[in-house]
Amino acid sequence: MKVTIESLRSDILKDIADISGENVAECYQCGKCTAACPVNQAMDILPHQVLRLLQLGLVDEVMNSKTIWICASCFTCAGRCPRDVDLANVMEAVRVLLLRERGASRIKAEDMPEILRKGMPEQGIVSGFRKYAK
Amino acid sequence: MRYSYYPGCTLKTSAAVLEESALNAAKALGIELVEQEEWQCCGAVFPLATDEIASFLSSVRSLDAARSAGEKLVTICAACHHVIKRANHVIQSDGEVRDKVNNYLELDNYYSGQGEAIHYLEMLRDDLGFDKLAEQVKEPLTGRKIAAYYGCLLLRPAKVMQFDDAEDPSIMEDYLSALGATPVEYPYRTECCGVYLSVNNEEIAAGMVKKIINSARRSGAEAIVNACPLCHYNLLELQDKTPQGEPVLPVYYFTELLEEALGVKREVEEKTR
Amino acid sequence: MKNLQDTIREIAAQSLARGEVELVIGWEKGDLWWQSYPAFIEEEKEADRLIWDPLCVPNLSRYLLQELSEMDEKKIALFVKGCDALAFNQLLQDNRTVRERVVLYGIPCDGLVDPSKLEREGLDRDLQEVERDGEELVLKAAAGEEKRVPAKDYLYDKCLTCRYPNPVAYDQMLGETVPVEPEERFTGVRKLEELDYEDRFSYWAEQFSRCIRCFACRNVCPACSCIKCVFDLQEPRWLGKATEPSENAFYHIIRAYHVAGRCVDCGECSRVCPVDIPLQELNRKIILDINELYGEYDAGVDPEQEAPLITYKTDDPAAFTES
Amino acid sequence: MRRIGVFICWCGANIAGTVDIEKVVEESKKIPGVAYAGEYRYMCSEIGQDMIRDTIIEQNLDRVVVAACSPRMHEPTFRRAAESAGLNPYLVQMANIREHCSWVHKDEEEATRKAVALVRTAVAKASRSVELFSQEIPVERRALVLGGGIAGIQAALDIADAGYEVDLVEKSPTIGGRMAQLDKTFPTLDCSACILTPKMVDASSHPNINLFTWSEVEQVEGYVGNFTVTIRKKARFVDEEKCTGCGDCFEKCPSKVDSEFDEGLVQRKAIYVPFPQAVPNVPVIDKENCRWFVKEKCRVCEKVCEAEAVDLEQEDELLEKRYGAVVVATGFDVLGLEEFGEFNYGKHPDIITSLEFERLVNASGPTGGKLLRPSNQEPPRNVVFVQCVGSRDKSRGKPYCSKICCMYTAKHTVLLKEKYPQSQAYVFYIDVRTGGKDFEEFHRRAVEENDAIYLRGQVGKVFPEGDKLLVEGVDSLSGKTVQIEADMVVLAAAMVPRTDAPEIARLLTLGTDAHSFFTEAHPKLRPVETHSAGVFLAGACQGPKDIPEAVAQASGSASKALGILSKETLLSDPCVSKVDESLCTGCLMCIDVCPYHAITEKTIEEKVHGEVVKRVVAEVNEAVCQGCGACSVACRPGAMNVKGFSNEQILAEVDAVCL
Amino acid sequence: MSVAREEHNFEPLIVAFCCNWCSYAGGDLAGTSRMSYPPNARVIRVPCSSRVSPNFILRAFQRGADGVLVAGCHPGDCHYITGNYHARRRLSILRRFLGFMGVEPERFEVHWISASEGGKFAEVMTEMPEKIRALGPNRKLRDAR
Repeated sequence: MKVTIESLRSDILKDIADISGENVAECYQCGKCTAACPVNQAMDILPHQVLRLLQLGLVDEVMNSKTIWICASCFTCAGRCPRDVDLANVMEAVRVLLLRERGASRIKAEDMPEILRKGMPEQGIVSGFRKYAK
Repeated sequence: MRYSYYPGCTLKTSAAVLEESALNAAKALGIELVEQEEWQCCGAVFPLATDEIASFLSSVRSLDAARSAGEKLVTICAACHHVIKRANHVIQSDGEVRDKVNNYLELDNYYSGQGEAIHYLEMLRDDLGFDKLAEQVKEPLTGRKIAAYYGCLLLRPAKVMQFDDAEDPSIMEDYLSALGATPVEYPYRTECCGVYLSVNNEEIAAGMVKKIINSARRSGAEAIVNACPLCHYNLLELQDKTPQGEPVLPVYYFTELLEEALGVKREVEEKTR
Repeated sequence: MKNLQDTIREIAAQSLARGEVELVIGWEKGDLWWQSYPAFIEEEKEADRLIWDPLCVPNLSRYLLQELSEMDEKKIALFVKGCDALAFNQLLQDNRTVRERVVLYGIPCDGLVDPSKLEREGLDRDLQEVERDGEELVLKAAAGEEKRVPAKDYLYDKCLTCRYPNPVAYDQMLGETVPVEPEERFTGVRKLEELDYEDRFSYWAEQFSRCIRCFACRNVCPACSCIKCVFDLQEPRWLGKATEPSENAFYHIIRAYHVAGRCVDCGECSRVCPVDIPLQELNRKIILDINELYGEYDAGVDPEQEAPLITYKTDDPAAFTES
Repeated sequence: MRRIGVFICWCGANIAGTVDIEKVVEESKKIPGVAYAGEYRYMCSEIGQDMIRDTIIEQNLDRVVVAACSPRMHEPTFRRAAESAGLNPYLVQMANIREHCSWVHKDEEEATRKAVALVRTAVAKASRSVELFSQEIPVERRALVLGGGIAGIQAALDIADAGYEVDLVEKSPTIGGRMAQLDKTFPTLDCSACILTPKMVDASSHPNINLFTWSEVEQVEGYVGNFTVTIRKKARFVDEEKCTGCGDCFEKCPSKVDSEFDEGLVQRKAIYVPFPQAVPNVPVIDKENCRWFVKEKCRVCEKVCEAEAVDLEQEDELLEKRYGAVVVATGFDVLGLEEFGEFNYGKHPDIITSLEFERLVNASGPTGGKLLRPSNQEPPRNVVFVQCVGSRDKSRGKPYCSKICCMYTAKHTVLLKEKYPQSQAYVFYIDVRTGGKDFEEFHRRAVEENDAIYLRGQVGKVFPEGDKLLVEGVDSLSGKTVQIEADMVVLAAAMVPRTDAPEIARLLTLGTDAHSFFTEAHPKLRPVETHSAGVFLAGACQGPKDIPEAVAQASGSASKALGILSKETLLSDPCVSKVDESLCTGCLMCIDVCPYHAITEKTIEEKVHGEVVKRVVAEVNEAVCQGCGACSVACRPGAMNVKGFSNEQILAEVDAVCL
Repeated sequence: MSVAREEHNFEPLIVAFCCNWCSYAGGDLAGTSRMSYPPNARVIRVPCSSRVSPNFILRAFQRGADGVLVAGCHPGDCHYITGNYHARRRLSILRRFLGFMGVEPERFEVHWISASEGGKFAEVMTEMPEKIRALGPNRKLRDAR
């Protein structure tokens, strides 16, 4: 991988910082977030690696990961972080940027009948759409 | 005791039993929960992106209405409580957002976070008192081993929610004890159930649910209670089934047990649960 | 009233005759109808110069400052009204007088006449003497005419709010004590506080603009008893000599601050001001705040009590976040 | 006209990087009274100081302004430089254009403008400066050491060995402190007790050391060279003279409470000696838990004591003592872990802190050094150590590094392996910090020879699963999450100051940081001194430290204290109050506001209009006055003034700063 | 006037009396921590907040200060034991009195800043100019000559 001054100072990193309100430089990679994460086993990159990749300006690797869509915003990582970095906010910022810019909704209208058939409560449907579509 | 009450979408539809049992029990306890005249969906998830202010508006409207009525705002659904409480916190701590929201809403009085959002359980613990609750129990749930499932939304982030010790909570166990039941503590009681992952990542959510359910069962639980329609759905639908197709561990809303213990249990059609 | 004046003369003569004191300080009639001067009586036979009437306003305690140091070790008799006694106690607290060397004769005071109030209504024409008779003043003109008016309408404002008309310090009290029925004294302060900051400033700027730096307020004040005033120093030069608005304000603010917690609220500053600056309001504002923040305190009542600005409590409130 | 010299320091790029030095020099030359203005790269260097000295002489300067760093940093340096040129040191003023200017402002133009203003202000102050001279004050040649841990013991021994009397005051019943609780010490694995106990005995038998255990300082008055301290000697209820140390009393005592010394792993009696090697080896009755004091029944100890040493009527004693210097060595505590629910500490007996582990491996500990699982008294096989529990954690714990955990954990893995060669240690760490002599080598030994597995990452959750503890963590180096079934989990909880540190700070007017560690006078150059003259710091009360550092600082403190005790008199700071008797009105309000009782009244005679009169004025005892200036503001006529911070100087500063 | 005084581009001048032991040291810490704050305030070092005479404060206003700050150790932490307790009374009375004279209270602030509170020092140094900027230049008590 190539780390360059351009990638370290890219606009998208600034957007992530602005939208999330978090400074990824505060992370010292102790891994507490990963250790605490209840869905870590399903992730392709681990929570602390998300922060590390962002520290190195490797935004694409984060954006193309499964991890950001697996994060359930359960805030366990945020509550235990010794550096007060709210990783849930960072994950959300990356998701939001993708959804806004590429319009790449993860749920489509045609999925609805199946979701409704399962008896999913309204809260689940709304939150799913809020998290996965724009 | 009189409160403004915010129901939320799900309690009016698929989780009707949660609302009905909560209101029924409140009535029995002499607590008046007055449904707000105009409420809108809270948005179900709190907007973590700092630039999504529009999602606060319905919360602030309800908070402001409760403040004007001079009442605390009670919610029963964990998700609604989470969103409203956090929205209030943002209004209290972020002047810029506060101004924007006020400009948009054009309320009679500037709203700066004076309203107080509490969850039904907090109402029982802090305003009524679990000791007073215990006194009103007519049919104690003696001998029933119940696991409390907290999930995420009530507890975290702890600095904002201030619901209980986020790592080692006790409010639901104390609640169960007040009802006469034997609370079962198990390691995964504060772990996430997968929430909306069940919409399109069902497998992952199922793995999370099984961890929770099996941990509770291994600790001797006969049933599990929760306070969130989505947790309820996940815990019920995604857990293992007996050969007869029954869930291996029954799942209840916390208020259902309350009704029962207070001796005001209604006959409920199974499918509304 | 005449009775009390006779008593005063009698006592003055006696104490000089017996050698109890070598000087008696009282009041004597001035050149004009409204004037009374401090009288320094050293001979028994001069005691008849002394008077007592509702115009005996000068505060005699302050004259001790100079008399005591000049008459080393000698004793002085002093007549004190309520406000004079407070002043005496304040001087005592400030180590500016010696209790043992002073014999205090207390005079209960039912208020003094403000000549300007009589002048305003033209009642001063041909006036020679003013006497108090119960709730009335008897105005005696040169031609022997007498006119009676309600006393209350013609007393000094400061007397209407007086809380200690009966002396708090005396060796012997002359006459009957008078009832204490003060009007609210902070009305003026509160009224000014209703103004916004700009209007308050304009108000005071206008008042101070009249100040001619005559120092009468300082010279009459029983709490302003320094041997050399800080404003008279050449080095460091705290304050210029010009009557420039900011310097005038500086002077009055610091003077009020210097008497903070020590002002006995006698109102002499306002009375003597030749340009009628309501100086007493400045002192009263500070009294009000001290009372509110650090507990009620009346300077001059008990010389043993610690003044509020030289003590503290660890949990004192602060006024640093108020706006 | 004054001849003021202005010397402007670049401080390398620290000042020159933001402030246009040339411009400041140029502007300084325009200030009335300035006869010379120059600059140099490092004014505090020898060359810089020489430049000041030489310029004073060459230019015949009568006042000096140095625009550089904070006067709290280098004022003494530049005063000395001026003195070497024959100028009174108090004619030097500093303009702080570094901490208060170049370091906090980014814009060069703004910073330069402010620097010029600060120089102008300092020039104004300097031009009103006058020569000041110190006074001699007598020294009480005895020392007080607060805290009887290894730092306090060392400080006391050093001072006593130099021939001065020391009172060593310890809050608990015995000296020894934290070191007495430890088993071995890193990286040499010396037995802690073996090296500590002789020192404890030395301290108790030294003719110059008076031991006051079970005692606390209640009040401190005075100033360097002359402190008056009230010590509360708490009732021990056992006569130290009569007690033979037989131990019958605590054998028979019926009340049990958790042992502080054993970190609550076992219980002690209400009458107890914390540990067998305690000094003094005299029991003490803990009133809160003694049946007699709680229920007025029992007195068993009294009955069984053949020496008749138990005295239940004993009362606290208040002793007033005088000292010339004080060494504070109050030590540390371990952070409470209530906020860290994910570790389940306190909910399972096999989840312990490192200090508890220390007791468990200790031969004098509750298991006789056998290291058994508290839950079932079986040897552990898998032991998980978690580093940084509450350290480096600004969210729920403390933001600082506790410094000693990396090393004692390495030690613990080695001790574990020594006891049970079949066992396995796992260490979750964020960074391993081994800055110290032989530290890195020791850590490598733990990994390479003792098979400790170091996992780089934190633990998310610890919970009981069957009779094991399930540990869920991460190893960030492999990028894998890790589950370990452990028999014991050891948490390296953060080091914090003693809970009464703020109270001690108040008594001695010490500064503390945000965590209540005492603040040293300068982080680099005055590491054992405090801002309270005559009070020195030793050990972990000042910040996390290991034993050799605590001992070194103790000896440093002792030598600083000796620097005071070795003199019969001290030179006072001349920047204190003085009275202008001609202005003093004698109201004596200054006496009421003086915190040091430094002002008294006196009667003077003076001529007024040809007559001699007496009057009262205030008088300042310059040795006692500390120069706060509270009196100067209480003084209406301006008779009371503070030398070095005089009315003239401050007014000149105000005028100049507003120009 | 070294700070821009024009109405349209008004930069307030603040005179800050800081006690040597706490607030001045807190200012030093803000510096060593490389915090950043605007240059409006100029510090005059005094031994203790109890050394700050109302005369100094008035003099500052007279000579053109737009605001005056007094900063000392937190009550209870005074290096001179009780100095700031006296300052608290004196300056509370003065602050109200200046308000009575028509001077906006925002122009005279008192803060307790310990030696370890570099952050607070920087915060006060940032916030006070902002408040005063909103009020505009001070003309009250100012020597117009």
